[in-house]
Amino acid sequence: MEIGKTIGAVVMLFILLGFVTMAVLFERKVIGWMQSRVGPNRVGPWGILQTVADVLKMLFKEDTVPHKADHTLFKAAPILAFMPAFAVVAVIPFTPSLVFSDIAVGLLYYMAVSSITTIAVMVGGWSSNNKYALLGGMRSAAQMISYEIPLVMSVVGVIMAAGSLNLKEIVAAQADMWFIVPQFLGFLVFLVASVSELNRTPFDLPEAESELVAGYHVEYSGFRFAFFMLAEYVYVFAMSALTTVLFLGGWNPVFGLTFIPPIVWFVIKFVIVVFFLFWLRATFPRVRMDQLMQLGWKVLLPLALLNIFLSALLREVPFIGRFY
Amino acid sequence: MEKALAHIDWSAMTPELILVTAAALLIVLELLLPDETSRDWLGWLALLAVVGAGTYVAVHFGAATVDLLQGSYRTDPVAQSFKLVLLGGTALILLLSLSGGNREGIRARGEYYFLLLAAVLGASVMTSSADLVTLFVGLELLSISSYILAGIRKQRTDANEAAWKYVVLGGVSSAFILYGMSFVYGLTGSTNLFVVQQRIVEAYQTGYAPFVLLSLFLMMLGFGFKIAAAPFHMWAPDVYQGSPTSVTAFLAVVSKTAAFALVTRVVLVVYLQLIQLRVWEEIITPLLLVIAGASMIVGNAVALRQTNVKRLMAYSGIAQAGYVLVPLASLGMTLFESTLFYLLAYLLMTVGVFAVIMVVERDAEHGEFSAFAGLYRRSPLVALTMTLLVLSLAGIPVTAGFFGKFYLLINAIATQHFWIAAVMVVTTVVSYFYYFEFIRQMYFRPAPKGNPLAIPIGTAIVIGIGVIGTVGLGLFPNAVLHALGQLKWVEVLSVPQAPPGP
Amino acid sequence: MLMPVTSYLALSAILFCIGLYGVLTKRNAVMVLFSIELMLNAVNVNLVAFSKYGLYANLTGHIFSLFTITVAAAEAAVGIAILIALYRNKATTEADKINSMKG
Amino acid sequence: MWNGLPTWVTFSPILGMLVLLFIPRQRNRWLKWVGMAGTLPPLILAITMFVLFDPQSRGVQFAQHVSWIHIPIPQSPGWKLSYAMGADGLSLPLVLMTTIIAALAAVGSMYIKERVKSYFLLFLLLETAMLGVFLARDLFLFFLFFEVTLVATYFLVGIWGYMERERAANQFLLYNGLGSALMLLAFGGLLLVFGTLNLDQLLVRTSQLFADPEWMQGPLRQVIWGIFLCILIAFGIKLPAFPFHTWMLRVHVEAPPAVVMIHSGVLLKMGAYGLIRFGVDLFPPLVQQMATFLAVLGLVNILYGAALAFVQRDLKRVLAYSSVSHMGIILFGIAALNFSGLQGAVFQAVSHGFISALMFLIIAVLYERTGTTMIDEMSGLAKAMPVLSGVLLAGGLALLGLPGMSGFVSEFLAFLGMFKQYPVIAGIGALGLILAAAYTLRAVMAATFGPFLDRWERLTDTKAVETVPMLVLLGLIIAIGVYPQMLGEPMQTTLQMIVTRIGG
Amino acid sequence: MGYSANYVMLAVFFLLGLGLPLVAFTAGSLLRPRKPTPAKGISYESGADPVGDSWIQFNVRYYLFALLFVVFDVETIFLYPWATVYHELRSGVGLFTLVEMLVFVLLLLVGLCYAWKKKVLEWK
Repeated sequence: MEIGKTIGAVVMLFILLGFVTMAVLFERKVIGWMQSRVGPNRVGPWGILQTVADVLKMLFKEDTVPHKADHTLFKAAPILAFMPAFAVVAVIPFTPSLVFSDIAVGLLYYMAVSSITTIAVMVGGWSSNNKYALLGGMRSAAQMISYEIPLVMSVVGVIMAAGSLNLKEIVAAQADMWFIVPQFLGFLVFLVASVSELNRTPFDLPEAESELVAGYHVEYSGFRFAFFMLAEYVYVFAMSALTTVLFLGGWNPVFGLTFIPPIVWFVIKFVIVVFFLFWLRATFPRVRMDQLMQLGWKVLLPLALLNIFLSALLREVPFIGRFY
Repeated sequence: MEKALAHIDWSAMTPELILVTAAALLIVLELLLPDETSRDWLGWLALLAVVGAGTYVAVHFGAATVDLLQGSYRTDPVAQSFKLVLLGGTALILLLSLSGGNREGIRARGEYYFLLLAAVLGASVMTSSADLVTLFVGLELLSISSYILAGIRKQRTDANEAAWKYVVLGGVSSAFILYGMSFVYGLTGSTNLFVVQQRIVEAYQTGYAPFVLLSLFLMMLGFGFKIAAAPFHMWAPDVYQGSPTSVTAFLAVVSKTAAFALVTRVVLVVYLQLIQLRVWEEIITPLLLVIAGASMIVGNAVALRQTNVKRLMAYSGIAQAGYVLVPLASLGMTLFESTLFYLLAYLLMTVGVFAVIMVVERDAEHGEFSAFAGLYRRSPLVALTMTLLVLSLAGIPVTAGFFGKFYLLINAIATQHFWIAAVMVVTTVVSYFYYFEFIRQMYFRPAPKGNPLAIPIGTAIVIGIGVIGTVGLGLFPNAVLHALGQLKWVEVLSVPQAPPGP
Repeated sequence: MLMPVTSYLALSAILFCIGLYGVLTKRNAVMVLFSIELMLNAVNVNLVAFSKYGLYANLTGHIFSLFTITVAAAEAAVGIAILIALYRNKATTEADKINSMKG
Repeated sequence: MWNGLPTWVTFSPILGMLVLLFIPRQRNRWLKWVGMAGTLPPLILAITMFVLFDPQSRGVQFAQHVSWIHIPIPQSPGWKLSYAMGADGLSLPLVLMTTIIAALAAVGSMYIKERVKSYFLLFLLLETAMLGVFLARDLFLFFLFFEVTLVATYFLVGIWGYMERERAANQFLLYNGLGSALMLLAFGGLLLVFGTLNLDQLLVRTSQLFADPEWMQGPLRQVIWGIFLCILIAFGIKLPAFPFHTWMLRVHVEAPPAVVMIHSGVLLKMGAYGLIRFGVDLFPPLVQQMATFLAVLGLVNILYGAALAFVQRDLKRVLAYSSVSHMGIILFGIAALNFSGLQGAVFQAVSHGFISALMFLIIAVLYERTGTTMIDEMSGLAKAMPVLSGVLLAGGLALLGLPGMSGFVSEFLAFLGMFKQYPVIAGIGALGLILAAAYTLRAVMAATFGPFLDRWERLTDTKAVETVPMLVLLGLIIAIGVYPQMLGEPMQTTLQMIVTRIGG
Repeated sequence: MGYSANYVMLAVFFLLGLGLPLVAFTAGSLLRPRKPTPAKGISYESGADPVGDSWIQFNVRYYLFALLFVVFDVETIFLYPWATVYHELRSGVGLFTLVEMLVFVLLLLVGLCYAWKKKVLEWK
């Protein structure tokens, strides 16, 4: 059992790597399509090997570390960024049986572990001893902590309704009604906050090329850089999965179409979320730093608190109450 | 949990509820008010709340002990009497700040009053707690509010420094207290003081004696910081000096009193049963006495070298903390009565002294001793009141300070701890020297200016209450003695009903 | 104490001592704050360990540690706020420069 | 109907204080007159008391007892502190002396030039406190009055003294503070052991305790000894007994003369009073064990004071050291532990009070005119100021114990008592008397006779307002010397009782 | 699946997360060229030579947000357990739970408004 699971974990790792490879390509293709251009199309049929080629290129790149950098931390930062990104996947229930670690405090675990990445970003920015990197790192940290609050608070409504922090039980609680409906406000806040947490457009300020060259990873090259990117895309995976679990009913079928296996339902919903994220990137311009912070504190946080209020109050209303 | 929270008799908590409501109201009003509106009436509101809470306590003084919230909250004699002192002190300090505080460079008036309320709320919770968790939460509410209060003049470097030192050393002391509490919990599996009381003896006898003692030492280390007893007193002088005078008065009076409530309750209740194993006799009493003696010696000796009045008061306060520890340490027969009497006296005289210091400091624009030079020529009445207050601090009849100290001393003699009694009286004599420095300055030195001091009416009232109280308590302490004497102090040490579960 | 708890106690004692050492020796004020946090967290280790392996194991320790965490956060927040004020006035976070009062 | 008398005596100076409060502080003349007048009510009342006092009665007279503070103690009736006043043969002469000296010192205060109002307010406060000390029958009350004298004297020395007044005031405060701290310890102990601080109850209870021959083996032995030693040191400092005398020298030199009159005349006697009242009377068996020590201490005081007085060049210092010497005689009287010894001690207290008051009054007048108190600089005063010089000479004679003056009676009685108990020590002590004659005459002669200095040309002799008090004092000194029974009669019964308690 | 097994899995995930980069870096170091020149070690500053150290004091505003974060983040440690058992409490204790919760969230909101009013939320 244990060994089987461990092998499963290794398989999961490779699935993730595969997902990232495809996701990068998919993203470029989707954006290209939306912006009426072609996207990668040279390497392999339909450009399918483009990402593989990129990774290979990075593998063969010379590894440079700036003389003035703090070497230990500089080298540790990418690892620190990737490790939690992968570790959070452990608690995601893909189907009733396919969950690697079914712990009681799954959601809390996710929130806690995912915030470690903030530290990695700061460490990377700081240890480079480069002004752009430092500024990027600081900004990124400020942004991530600002959005973590609404993110964390937006799911309180879900927890109240499900009465559990276990992700499997949360999914199970959505058998009748996905939480996206009663918790729509929470969902909106969660979505916006999660996009920001992912440092993705329109909230990709830490790596704003026009202002900060490349943000906290200016000095990174080769595989070290690759791991920062990898972490980002693994988070896209994890966050999309979490969104699916928390608000979209996880593996629960729609319209009673139970003959379709749960995993398929999960993947369908998951892909929609991922697509949505790419879509955002193609559509929105980047916001300014001050707008970003104001949105987080002055809009999302009050909304998240309001959502908690509403969740508690609406429960007292007849008929609707049972969904809360 | 079955005993629904809603069905609890909340009326016992009225003082705290008044305070918390007022505090919440205050901060909301502060939010809603335009910036340019005067915040003074918020202060009056705070005063009203404190007086209201105090009146409630006073009216129910001597009422039977009530246990609430599964025994974590109780209104026993310690709670009642300490609360009265705390609320009285806060009321005086609020009055003081209302009449003169806005000239002390405190810009955030609304927050100032709010923080005072929050602090006294914490203190009040502390006195009423019979559970380590609530005790700790109360303590921290008081401490954290005090940290901010100490640094509320944020545009001044000395205030920043004072607050910084306070927060760092306060944090360390909290950590020590908590560390000690964690062992208490580990040994007894409960945070309820009375459950702990019963189980700790068993733990002591079954081979965990070192841990029991460790918990005591760690907590005493932390408490030492909170009551500013030597050798954990380092923060006090800087904090007293850097804080606005009204806040210094608050720290000197309310914080210290609350900390004594904490020490008394925890040390006494938790470790009381160990008396049958001679632990008190052999370890706890000597430990506390050494702290007390060190405080007296260090406080009084270092005070001799001070030139800044508030620093001097800090060291004086350290010495006074030593005196007040004596009854607890010696487990004297009038432990509670004498401690409370002295704290009450200390409240009156200290608030009075700080009120005078505030006026003088503002007039001279500095806080050195020379600010008092020739005060007698300028304002004889102020000088006279200050003299009485200082004499009381020095423990000279016919003041409350004298009688209080005599009362404390008797505990030491009665329990045959002669050496601490000797230290007490000898250091008291040493203290004459620096307390009389006020008198030397006021009467023996020429005045740099001729004009009389301007004293706002509120400050005058506070000084008046301080002096009248000090002399009155010194001459006719009977009323207070009887009020304290009629309380059933035994209830403090044991639960009246069956002890609650873990 | 029961065997399993000893190692936790040792861990927390070590953490506590490191924190204390940091408070006493670190020159940077932020580090001092961190050290205090470390001390408080050492307590949490203790509490949680006792809550499972104490003489009377129960959940109270967990609840206590929740309060500890909150209080630690509040304390850190106040500490940082004071530090910001100090920095604005003095442009330093070196702890040994925060020392203008003597006596 | 006379039961309130001690209270009236004690608090009558407050009348003067009240009047003073309503006089503007610039009106120096008025203030001085009112201040002086303020000392009259206590004087009159004290004389009344003296007259009404029944010398035969064994109890406390004019006793008054009002319960005051009640300290509740769990499982016991608690402690009661009371406002108890009353006079007996021991306090009566001292009260009378206090009022007389205070009145005369008020006259001597006319040289005070600045802050007259505060001066007299404090002066009268001091008088109240002193009277309270002698009349209190409750130890707690006694202590309160005792401490008030301390504070008032501190101010009087610190504000109106000479150059080094602050140091003198501080030293005074520290020594006496220490003394009263020990006293407080002792009283606290008494309260705990005997459950009361009322003097009459204490007398009964200590007798009961000491009547039990087993008490020395009892657990109380150490405590009682501790209490006794504290009392001994506390009043030893006040007296002052060697080696606690340095503060007193400084106060003598630095304080304004009128204050020194009070200080040397009355305040030091509180030490003697305390020793007899709380040392001898409460702890007879303990005093007996300490008697030899006290006698030796007295001897040291006598010889040390006399020897040092001999080499002083400042008249004030001569008198200060002579006070040390004379206090040794009081110690002698106490150590003798017999009737004549105790009588001598009380006589000495009163007599020395008058004599030193006289001497310092003279010094006040002298200093006012010459601006100096150095013996060498005063040479030849007799020519310029015959009256003053005459009084000075008379005072000097009183000081050295010339028969026919009060000093002789007291010294005679004290030495008589001493010779009965410790002939050798008394013999050596007698040396001090010879020395006293030597240093007194040397100082007085050098100051008054000797070559006349030109700068004294324009000196005027004493005015009536100065002469009268001097003559009054001198008259009293001679009166006691000639007719000691005046003083001896009232105290006879009380002292007899004390001696009975001692078992002598 | 046992209680501890779940946590073992978490450890496995962490180890894998640590292992992959390590393996990748090791593989990279075998494959990639290594020709260091001094110029390669210079920090990047848009082509110009870098001036001074960049380990400077952070801007104070970052601390302000850190402070806010600490405060609000810690509130959630009370919100989560409370939210988890909310239903049980609600049926056990009654409306009091609701009121209590509203008060708690309201206090959070007041805190937020307070920071807002004091212009802490402005990014300058």
